[in-house]
Amino acid sequence: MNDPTPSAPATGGRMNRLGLSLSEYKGLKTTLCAGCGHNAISERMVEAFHDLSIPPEQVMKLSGIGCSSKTPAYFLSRAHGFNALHGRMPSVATGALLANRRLHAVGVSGDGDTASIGIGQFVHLMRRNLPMLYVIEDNGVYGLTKGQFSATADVGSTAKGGAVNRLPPIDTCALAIQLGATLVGRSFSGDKRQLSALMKAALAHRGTAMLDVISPCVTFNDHEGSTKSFAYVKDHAEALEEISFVPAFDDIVVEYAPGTTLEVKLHDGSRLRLSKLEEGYDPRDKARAVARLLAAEEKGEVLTGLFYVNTGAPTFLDALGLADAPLATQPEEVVRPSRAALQEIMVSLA
Amino acid sequence: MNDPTPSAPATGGRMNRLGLSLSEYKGLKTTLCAGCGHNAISERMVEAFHDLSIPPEQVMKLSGIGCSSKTPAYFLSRAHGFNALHGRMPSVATGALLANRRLHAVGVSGDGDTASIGIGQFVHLMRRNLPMLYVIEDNGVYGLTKGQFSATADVGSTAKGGAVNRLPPIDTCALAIQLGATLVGRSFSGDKRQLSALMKAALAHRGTAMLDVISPCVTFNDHEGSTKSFAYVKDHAEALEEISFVPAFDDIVVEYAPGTTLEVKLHDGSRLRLSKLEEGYDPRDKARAVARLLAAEEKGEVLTGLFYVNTGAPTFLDALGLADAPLATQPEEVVRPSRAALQEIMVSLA
Amino acid sequence: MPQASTADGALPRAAVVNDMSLQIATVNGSGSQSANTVLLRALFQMGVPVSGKNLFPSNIAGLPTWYTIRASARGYVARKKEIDVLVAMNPETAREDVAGLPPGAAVIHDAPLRLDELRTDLVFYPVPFDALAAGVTTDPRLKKLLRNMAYVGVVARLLRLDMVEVERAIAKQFARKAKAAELNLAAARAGFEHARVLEKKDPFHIRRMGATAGKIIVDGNSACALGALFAGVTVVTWYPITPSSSLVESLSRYLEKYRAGPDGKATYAVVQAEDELAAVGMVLGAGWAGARAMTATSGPGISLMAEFAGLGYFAEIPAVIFDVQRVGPSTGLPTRTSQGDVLAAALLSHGDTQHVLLLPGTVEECFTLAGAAFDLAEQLQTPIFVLTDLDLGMNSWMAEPFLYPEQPLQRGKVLSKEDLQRLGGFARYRDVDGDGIPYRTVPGTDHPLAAYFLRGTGHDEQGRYSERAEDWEKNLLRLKKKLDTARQLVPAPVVEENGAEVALLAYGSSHPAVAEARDQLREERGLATDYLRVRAYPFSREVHAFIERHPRVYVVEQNRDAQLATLLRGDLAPELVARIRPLARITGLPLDARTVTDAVLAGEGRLS
Amino acid sequence: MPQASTADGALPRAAVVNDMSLQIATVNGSGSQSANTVLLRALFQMGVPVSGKNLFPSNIAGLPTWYTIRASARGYVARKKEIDVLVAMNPETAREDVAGLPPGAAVIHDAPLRLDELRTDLVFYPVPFDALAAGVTTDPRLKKLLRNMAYVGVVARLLRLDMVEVERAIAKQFARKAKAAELNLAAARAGFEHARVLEKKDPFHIRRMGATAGKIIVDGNSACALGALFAGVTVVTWYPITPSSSLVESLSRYLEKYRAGPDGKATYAVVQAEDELAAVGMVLGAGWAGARAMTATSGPGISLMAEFAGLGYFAEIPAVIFDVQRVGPSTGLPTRTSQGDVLAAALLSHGDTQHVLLLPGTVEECFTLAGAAFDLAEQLQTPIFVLTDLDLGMNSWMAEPFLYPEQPLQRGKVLSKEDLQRLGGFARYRDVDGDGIPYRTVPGTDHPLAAYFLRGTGHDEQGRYSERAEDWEKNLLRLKKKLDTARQLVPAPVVEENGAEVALLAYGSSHPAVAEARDQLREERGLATDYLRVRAYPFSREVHAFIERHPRVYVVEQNRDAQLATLLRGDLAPELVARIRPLARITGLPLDARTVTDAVLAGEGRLS
Ligand SMILES: Cc1ncc(C[n+]2csc(CCOP(=O)(O)OP(=O)(O)O)c2C)c(N)n1
Ligand SMILES: Cc1ncc(C[n+]2csc(CCOP(=O)(O)OP(=O)(O)O)c2C)c(N)n1
Ligand code: SF4
Ligand code: SF4
Ligand SMILES: [Mg+2]
Ligand SMILES: [Mg+2]
Repeated sequence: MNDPTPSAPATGGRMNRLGLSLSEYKGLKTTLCAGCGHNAISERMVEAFHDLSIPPEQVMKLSGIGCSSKTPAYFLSRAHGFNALHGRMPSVATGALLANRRLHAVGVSGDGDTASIGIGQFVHLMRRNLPMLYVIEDNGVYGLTKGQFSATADVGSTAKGGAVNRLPPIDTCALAIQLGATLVGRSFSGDKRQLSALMKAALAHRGTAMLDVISPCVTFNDHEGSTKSFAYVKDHAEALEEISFVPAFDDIVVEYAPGTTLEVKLHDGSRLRLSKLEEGYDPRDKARAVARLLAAEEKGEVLTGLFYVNTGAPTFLDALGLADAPLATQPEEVVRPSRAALQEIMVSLA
Repeated sequence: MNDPTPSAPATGGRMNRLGLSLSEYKGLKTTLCAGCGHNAISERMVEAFHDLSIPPEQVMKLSGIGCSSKTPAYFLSRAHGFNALHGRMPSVATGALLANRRLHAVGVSGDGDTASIGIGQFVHLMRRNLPMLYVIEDNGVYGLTKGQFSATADVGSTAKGGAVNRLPPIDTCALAIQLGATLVGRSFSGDKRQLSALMKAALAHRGTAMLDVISPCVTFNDHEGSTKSFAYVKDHAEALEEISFVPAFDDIVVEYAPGTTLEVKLHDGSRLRLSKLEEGYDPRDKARAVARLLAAEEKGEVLTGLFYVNTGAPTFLDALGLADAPLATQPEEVVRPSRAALQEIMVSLA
Repeated sequence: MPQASTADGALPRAAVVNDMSLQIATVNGSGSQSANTVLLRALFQMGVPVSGKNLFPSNIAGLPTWYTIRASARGYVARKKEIDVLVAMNPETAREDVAGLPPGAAVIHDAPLRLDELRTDLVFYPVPFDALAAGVTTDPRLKKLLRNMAYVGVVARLLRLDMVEVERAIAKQFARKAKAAELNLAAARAGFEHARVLEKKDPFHIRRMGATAGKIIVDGNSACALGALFAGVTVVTWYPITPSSSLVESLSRYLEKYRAGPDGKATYAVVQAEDELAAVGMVLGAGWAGARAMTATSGPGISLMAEFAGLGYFAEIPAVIFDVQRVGPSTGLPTRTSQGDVLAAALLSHGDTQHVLLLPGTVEECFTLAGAAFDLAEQLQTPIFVLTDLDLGMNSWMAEPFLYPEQPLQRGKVLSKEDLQRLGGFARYRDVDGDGIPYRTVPGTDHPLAAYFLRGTGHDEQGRYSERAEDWEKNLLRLKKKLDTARQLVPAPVVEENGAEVALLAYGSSHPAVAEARDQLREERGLATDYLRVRAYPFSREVHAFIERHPRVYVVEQNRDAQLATLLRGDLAPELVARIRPLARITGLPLDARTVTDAVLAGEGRLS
Repeated sequence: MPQASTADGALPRAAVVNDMSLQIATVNGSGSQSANTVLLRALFQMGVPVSGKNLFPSNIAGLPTWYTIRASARGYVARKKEIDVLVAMNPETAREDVAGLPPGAAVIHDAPLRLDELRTDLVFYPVPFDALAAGVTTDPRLKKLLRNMAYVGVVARLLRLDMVEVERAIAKQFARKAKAAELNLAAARAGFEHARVLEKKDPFHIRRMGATAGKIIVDGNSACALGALFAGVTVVTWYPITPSSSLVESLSRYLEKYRAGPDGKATYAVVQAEDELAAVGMVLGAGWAGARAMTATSGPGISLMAEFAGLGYFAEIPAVIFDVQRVGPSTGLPTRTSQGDVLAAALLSHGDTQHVLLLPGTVEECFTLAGAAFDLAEQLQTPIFVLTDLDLGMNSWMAEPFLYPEQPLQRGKVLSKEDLQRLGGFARYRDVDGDGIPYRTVPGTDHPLAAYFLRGTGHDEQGRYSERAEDWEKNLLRLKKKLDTARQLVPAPVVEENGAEVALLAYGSSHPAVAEARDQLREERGLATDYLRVRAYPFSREVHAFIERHPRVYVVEQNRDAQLATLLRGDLAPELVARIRPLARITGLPLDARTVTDAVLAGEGRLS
């Protein structure tokens, strides 16, 4: 910011262009389960902001309620945070950006927070193309309330208690593209490289950037239904039948090339088929992006990559014709009309 | 119902198979503006129920809040009605059908009621494939609160007060298809033939049938923006500047062949390009249906017809494994477990 | 008094001068609004105190609507229970309208309605409105419309209005539409001319007086909008709902006109949200981020804001929420007035939540209290609810011109980068000053210690997550202290006291009826009363003190459940509770003085 | 009393027998739940009255958690303020846990924590838990888990529990998992054996007694679920939220087991809605259509239900809403207990809305009042709120086995096809019987006059849309009368009265603490008290009468704002208001007797 000379981004280096080390982008210690996908996403968040040399004080972190929504406490302690209500982060983010358009806003939500209770505010946020990064930490369950299905759970998946989900999942990416979000992608919490790249692209984008990040809940999730899974946990559950025990897992890390498909074995023994968009994919065609997503769903694959981007659309703040300076700090002389103005109005009412 | 012999539907005839005349399907006198598209839809509703010989006592009418949501009072007086809260009809309909799965349910909503405040419940209703007919009487504005934009208003359209809409419209049909509704179509309030056909198909369908019916608000709507329209009203407004005056209009009636496009001139002088699906269109392909809708939108056309139908999907009530008899009337012997059951439970807790 | 230039100069002996209630019965959508405004303005221009109330249905066109103009030399602006002059234009209600009139009332009616056959104790003036309009235009649509301005002319002659003032009012009404002005003028004149044939048989007369000089006419919603405008509001969110919509619509127009920045860009944002949950969520996001933010709604919207209201209270976020009350429960009567959201707003949300309410009683106070709301929100760091209602908000009221606010904006305890430098950090929820109000920072403050993490969960003084019993209790008691601090900051009550034993206590739009009732009680029954008008909750000490001085305090309000009285019972010293006499009524019609007078007399055992 | 077969038979002179509070401090996710249940059950099987309370954090794993078991020969089941025996397994809180103990307490702790260095006035028992677990398994994960069952063995020996009962409890706990039972048994035995080396130096002993014979142990959420099950609930909707989730989860299991229809299909529906607005909307839709429908939630959900609650009240739809209260405002402390939603629920929604509340105070009443709620909802045609809380709902309580309901389901005033035939129609909102309760029909009733149009807007007796002032007022006053009728239908208060001057008034989970406090007051200070436990709002006449008989009534509740006291102040004759002494506290911990005792003594000016 203070240094106009272009320099290579400080990826991996100790200090970024602002002279800040990675640790100055960290947050509090996580209180999530060991191995929870959400933790990996927080780490990528720390790196992305650091590497892009965004001053942490110029960032607003927002979230709803859920394990995922706790994570803004675990990155960028030097940024203001707003842990809002369940499903209602989009409106709060909208208000915050109206107040101060100069700040970066990053919203973190869960699949329950977004696709169940929050789908209404999500739809309208996407439609407005509000300039912010919106991340869904998507595990198909309500982690914090102990494992009920969310609206992104796959048909046929089985909850820890044994219930089977019979409703089709909502594809938040297809939805976002259709509704007007201008950068839409999906990744996997364990895919450092892809997730970092998407996050940085999203932070650089002007408009709503929506990333759906598959992020397994190691404690309650089961991606493929009772037949194929629970392999590992089952053995132990048989032995112990202790529902209050939460085993600690290591993070899953994956790496796979564009255009390929990778089967990931999750902690519970279930499998996830990740399929990465090919190198030459053109993300500017809305209809094609939606079609690809629908097709992947039919094949039972989770398509990842940057599906859609449109850099030309006006953001909500542009459409409103807002002043360049933040509304929050407009001085009294500007926001309180003059004596003459009141006089004029009074005459019109006389 | 009492007559098992198949007979030709009583379209146009005085009496239907139940021996009921059309007037026995009527409702109260409308209190909507003369020429309002919603009135025409109510008329089609009367005909459809009559022609299909559905006993009015076996119907539940539900709605939200808005001019459109008042219309259940204007058809089928002999059916129970539930005029719910703004945007919340889907949940009420869900509960009502859980209580009595034997009844027909028809929900009437507006574009504000559905796409603005109600989009959350709409999304989840579609996803559940609840067996009911859901009609959006879609005029792009909030009629009852005097003409603000709804979330289906076209970009660039101008409100009576002069404000311009800058947000993209939500295509409720594309959304419904993507989310899991199993019969989805669009029509125009003035297209008697098409609308009647769609309604009857919808009433015969088992699953969520969602019809988006373009239904111009003659008092507040302006479909194409300030440049092309307000021709008629403008002159008079110039002369009178009387915002409390609501002129009475006649109903618009259109007829056009499948595969053709028709330009309709609305009361305010604006034009609507209706494009009807061709005769051979196969409505069983989800991805294609969505693609066609996106393409039409790009061309600025309002595609009409039956976009998607899937007769094989289980309804929500099937998925729940509900008893065939209505839950509401299950007898006490069935719903209150035995003394022995309580005894067994108490022993398990001892 | 200026020379009266009415149609006839002399007054009959039994004349009732400048004291009447004129009701125009039409259907909505028939375009009578301009006509009614012209009548109101003509009276106003003649120096006669007026008020105008629109009683309209909850649909767009074709249902009964009544517009009532009260002219009162004594300045009474409450609804008058009796109608003195009826203009009956609506065939559907005409018979019932006529049936409800007191003997001696006058009825101007569309001739084909043949109302004169109904009663013998009224004065009827049949008028062929179609013919009158036909004389002005041939366009059928215009004809329908101009019938309205024709009745203005008829009324003008019958009540002895100065036609010059009617014409001025028409000119003002159609200022930028020459053609419209012309047609309407012609219609009014046609009515005025036609009325020559009518023989005046009723006693109601208007005479010029000088009681409106320098005054304005305005509705409470516009007044609130102006209050917000001059309080420097920057973020406005809303979801349309009657009767609050016009508050934001009016504000939008003023903002467009008066708040373009130096670069021509907007120094404000007005956002139509997808619903009320989003509207208030945006306000809290904006308030947290440092903007002066507001939303406006009515009952159903208040219910939908419950969860966010609790967050705003608990996380201590400035916000201003206007509730233009209509009749509830539920969707209720969307186009009728009430004071039914007092309890809901004061206690909005689950858990131990309490809110600050401001209760303007006049359009002037709509302006000043709307402004005060923004100061209080930032000073107290909490949502402030401004409760008006349909009567105050949408009807037309006379007022003194609003005074320019002399006090600079009070932005409360906000720490800057420099403050943080000096202090070496801060604790977001610490009671540094002993008033329960902590210090805050806003996002974007360029200091590494500026940030805090706002949450609706339990927290310690630093704002860190905490489930500790002591942290919870301490924080909640501080919040209570803060509301106690509010008692001193909110607008004090307005007291009119003269040592009477009987007192009236009221708020909001009940004020005009109570003021008039006090005159009735004194003049008709010799019963002197003292009066306190509450303007805020939590109650200032003055409210308590007033009740201590009065053995019987009638609490007048427009709801069923005596909602403000309930708050009083909860707040008063127990031994004072028995002094409270709830006087709560709800019909959806604005309160009238006679109802109050009768109820007080009944309470005093003096109803004859 | 049966022969005590404890590890050592004889009791030391200063022994404290069957009167202690045992706390196990761990982190959540470490798998201690079974171990704690086994301890609780072993005591229960020994005939000693017990209660178990879990104090857990609002996350899934890794944060401090405390489980407290109280054993009390006198049957006290409230939280005890002091901990007598601590099992310290959590390094993060161990020092603070130890610091909070009263002198003389015993501490069993993981040896490496070296807690014995901290204080000299406590008894420490260091135990090498890792080594004990290692003796049972080599799997590292299992090792971690079995440390828990090892402390059970240690506690058993130190407190002189009968190891046979511990083994029976383990067998019951792992009834269908032979391998798990075996491993756990081994771990418990390892602990029991190891404890031989510990020299007993504390006074706390358990001895067999006979006070639990025939009793059950159950949590309030399960009890509510059973109440609903036996009330014939058919439609259950919910949105997960702590601490209410387990109510519906438990109900689902019971429904699956006991409510398959003759064809094997479900005679019920359980639907996880997308949020609480939808959950309550579904309940109203189902109630309107004739089903017995319910939802369960906690504070934030209650706020979100506000708009629908008003519709339910005004359009008169049966519904049952369970509010398992947690600490608010806002998200607050999701895993802590409170009684903070009383006002919010009683007044939920804008406008003049009032609701019926049921307030069970024991798990037996969770069962009976849950059942009563469904009857009342249909009898009164209105939403009924059943308020419990986290303490009552999620903790373990002893109870007499629930009694089978003898009264048939009360379905209220529903007209059948035949009724309509006979009556020739009906008016949906007419007060036929003078009790304010009208007659209704349900959709699908096969009669041309059965239908009516339900709406949240103003309506006349026929349910037709009406904006008329008289219709509105009449209907609203009838609704008020209906709530007055409710006073006689709701469960009467439970009164224990003996002519004392000082009275206590409480409700819900405050009951055990108040019962114990009354003993303390009488035994320690000779202060006899009378006691009324409120079980419903609106208040029955008995509540008023009781207050009339007592000059000083302490109203005990677990919130900040004295919420029930506020409702009382609003409802009582004004001259009785001064008798109400609010005694409201909120920390998130279940209320303990000492707090009540001290507060009453302070109020009586007798605090030494
Ligand atoms: C209004 C409301 N209802 C319910 C809850 C309880 N609740 C807390 S988190 C949560 C679900 C979280 O799921 P998700 O967003 O997927 O996050 P995850 O924990 O899986 O990361 C729920 C239902 C709440 N806090 N507020
Ligand atoms: C919670 C709530 N907010 C706002 C309103 C006010 N309101 C009534 S109808 C309506 C919009 C109706 O628009 P739409 O659904 O498109 O119906 P239309 O009148 O256009 O047929 C609004 C905002 C309300 N009744 N309830
Ligand atoms: S419960 Fe699941 S989502 Fe929550 S922290 Fe644990 S692993 Fe993550
Ligand atoms: S305002 Fe518009 S939508 Fe409402 S009744 Fe009139 S024409 Fe129809
Ligand atoms: Mg999740
Ligand atoms: Mg509309």
